[in-house]
Amino acid sequence: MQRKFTLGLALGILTTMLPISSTTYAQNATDDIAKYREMIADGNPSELYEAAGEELWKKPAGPKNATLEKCDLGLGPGVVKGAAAQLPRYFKDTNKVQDLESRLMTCMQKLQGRDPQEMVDAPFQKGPKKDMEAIVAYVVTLSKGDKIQVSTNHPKEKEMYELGKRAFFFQGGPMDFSCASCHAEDGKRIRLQDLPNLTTQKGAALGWGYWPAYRVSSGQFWTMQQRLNDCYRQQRFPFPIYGSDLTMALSMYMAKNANGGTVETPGLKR
Amino acid sequence: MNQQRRSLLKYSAIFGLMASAGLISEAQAQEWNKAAFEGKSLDDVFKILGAGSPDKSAAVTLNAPDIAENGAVVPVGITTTLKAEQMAILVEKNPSTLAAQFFIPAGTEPFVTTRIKMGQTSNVYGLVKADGKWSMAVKEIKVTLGGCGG
Amino acid sequence: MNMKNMKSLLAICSFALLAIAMQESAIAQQANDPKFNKMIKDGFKADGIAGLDRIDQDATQKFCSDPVFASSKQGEKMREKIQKMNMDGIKQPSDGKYIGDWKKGEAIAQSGRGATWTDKADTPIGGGCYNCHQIDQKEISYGTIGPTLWNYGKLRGNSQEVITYTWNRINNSKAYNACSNMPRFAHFKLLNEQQIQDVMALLLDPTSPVNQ
Amino acid sequence: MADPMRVRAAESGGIVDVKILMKHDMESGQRKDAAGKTIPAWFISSINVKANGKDVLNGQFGPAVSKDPFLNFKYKGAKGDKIVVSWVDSKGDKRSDEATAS
Repeated sequence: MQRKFTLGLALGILTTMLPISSTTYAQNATDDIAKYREMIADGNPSELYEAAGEELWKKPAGPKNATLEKCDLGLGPGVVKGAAAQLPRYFKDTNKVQDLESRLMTCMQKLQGRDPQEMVDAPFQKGPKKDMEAIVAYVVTLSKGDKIQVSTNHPKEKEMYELGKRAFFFQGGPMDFSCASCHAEDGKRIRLQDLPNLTTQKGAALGWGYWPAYRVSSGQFWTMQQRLNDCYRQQRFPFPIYGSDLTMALSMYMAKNANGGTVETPGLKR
Repeated sequence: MNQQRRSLLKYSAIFGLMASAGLISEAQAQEWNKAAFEGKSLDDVFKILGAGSPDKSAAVTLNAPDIAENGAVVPVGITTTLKAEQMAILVEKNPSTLAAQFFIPAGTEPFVTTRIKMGQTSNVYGLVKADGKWSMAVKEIKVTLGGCGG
Repeated sequence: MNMKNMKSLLAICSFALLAIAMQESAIAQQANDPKFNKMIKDGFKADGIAGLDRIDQDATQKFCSDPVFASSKQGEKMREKIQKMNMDGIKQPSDGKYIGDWKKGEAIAQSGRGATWTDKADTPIGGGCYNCHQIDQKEISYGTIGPTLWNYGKLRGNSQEVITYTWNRINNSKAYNACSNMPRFAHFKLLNEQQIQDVMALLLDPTSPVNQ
Repeated sequence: MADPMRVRAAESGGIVDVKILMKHDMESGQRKDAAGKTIPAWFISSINVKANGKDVLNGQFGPAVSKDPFLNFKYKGAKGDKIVVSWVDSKGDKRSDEATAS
């Protein structure tokens, strides 16, 4: 036993002695990827969703045949500009901490008479979720450039933050992964993709600040709920329920950590 | 395959209709080059475009990254100092070699950028036809695996 | 450890046993929080092969979900216990063979697929090694969560010690580091014995491109 | 009906820079569905851009152009030019949108 430990230690030291050539390789690849990202930055297809979302926002729909124009996203009924930069937050009428998508479900229910369960159950990119995604693109674009400013003053907000922090480190599944497996250290990569350290302000701003985003690899606009969903899929967890408190808590944790950063949504991601 | 052919046929018919309705120009409707887009090799496409074996030319620039983070979206642009009338983007290792082609009327700059899909690392060719003569630029673009799904 | 650290350590120790006792209770595995448990339980639904049993944590996962405690002085005993438990579960190869086919090993190292709710029970599970490690230098798309494995065998040689250590580490990394980020490939049957032999070959076979 | 495009045209020094985003799946014909059946190709095949009624670009796409195609080109023009972008796809669906050069 003791011998194994010593050996392990010795190997650990050896492995830290990176061959110089390999670091150069990595640096070049990273620079080239940066160039690639720069080249595709102009012309973000999110704009196509944003345009569709604006139409849906102003179009009467649902059993009550009403628009979403009076939706209160936290800054008062009908105020969209800047609203996404301050979410998630506590809402008195629902007595809950809500992220953008959860709040939009509330508005669709109250104003339009739509059943939120249909939204929860719908697969991403289809049916009612397709509408949700476009509306999200529209709403977040109206916070582009704003400072992320999320409060934990309300006890429920504070509680959500603490629950989210704990959830962030919660390991499970056949690969023992948690969010922290990939997102709790600076300067790490998975394949060629940089992994923001979401436990720090800088890292959280890079993560939270750039989602929702158009995802190049799937050719789809992904909301934050879908981003979290796919993280859990890759963590080999069961399926996180759309709009669940778990997802509110994680969002609260990331968003609060990101405070002071800039809203860069909709982003353009691999 | 059959279904694909049928839809292509149907599409040609509709194209004709659009042309007669003035929605697109007559020239364009006649020119959609089915044979070129079905070409499976560089030589096939060169032949169908009537490009022979184009010379590499410093007058043609291919704007593209060395590495694409994802093969689904690879930005590719062609610019030239020549008086281009036609431009084409070819990907050597794609199932069909020709990705896109453009017709440049007088008054339009010899510059076009679009985004293409690449199945794997490959040479990409930017072809320019000017004064009836074809020339080209070549660049290898590496397509990498990414993310945790690898 | 240098002298200065040693001195301050002695100073801390000499303060009072009471302080240590208090610290013990202050830094302990986080309390069982019914609110948190309910949130996790209500947060997921089973989908395909990804059942709700996946959020029933075993001792290792529970311990490592509290990184502050897991890496603390107070957590040391538990850490060792967990490492021993994982070490005891490792089986040496049934046919005595440690080194398989590096070409197959490379394919396993490349694939990060399998075991998600969009996979089927018979979807082959990849090792996902390149997600976190540099291995063959020719593959430029590699992660940096784990150390580079380029020239792994060339640098370390082929002694039985190296072979056994590498076998154990792939089978169950938590035997050496209770909260290693690396999955327990044998423990959770992510890779079978033959696949692990193939990955071993990628790292240790002198003819593997990794050792050129 | 096909979804609208985003067309941007900005004039500077007598050159109009046109950027177009089209909403289209651009199905390659190479992908398989969950049941293992090949999803047939379906893509924008031709695009025409007119400025004040005159052709400024004609393009032909194969299925290898990316989903939600992006196109950028420049022509000699002026502020206020009326730009009309039209595409037709391999199933005969079509779409036309307008923009004014700014």
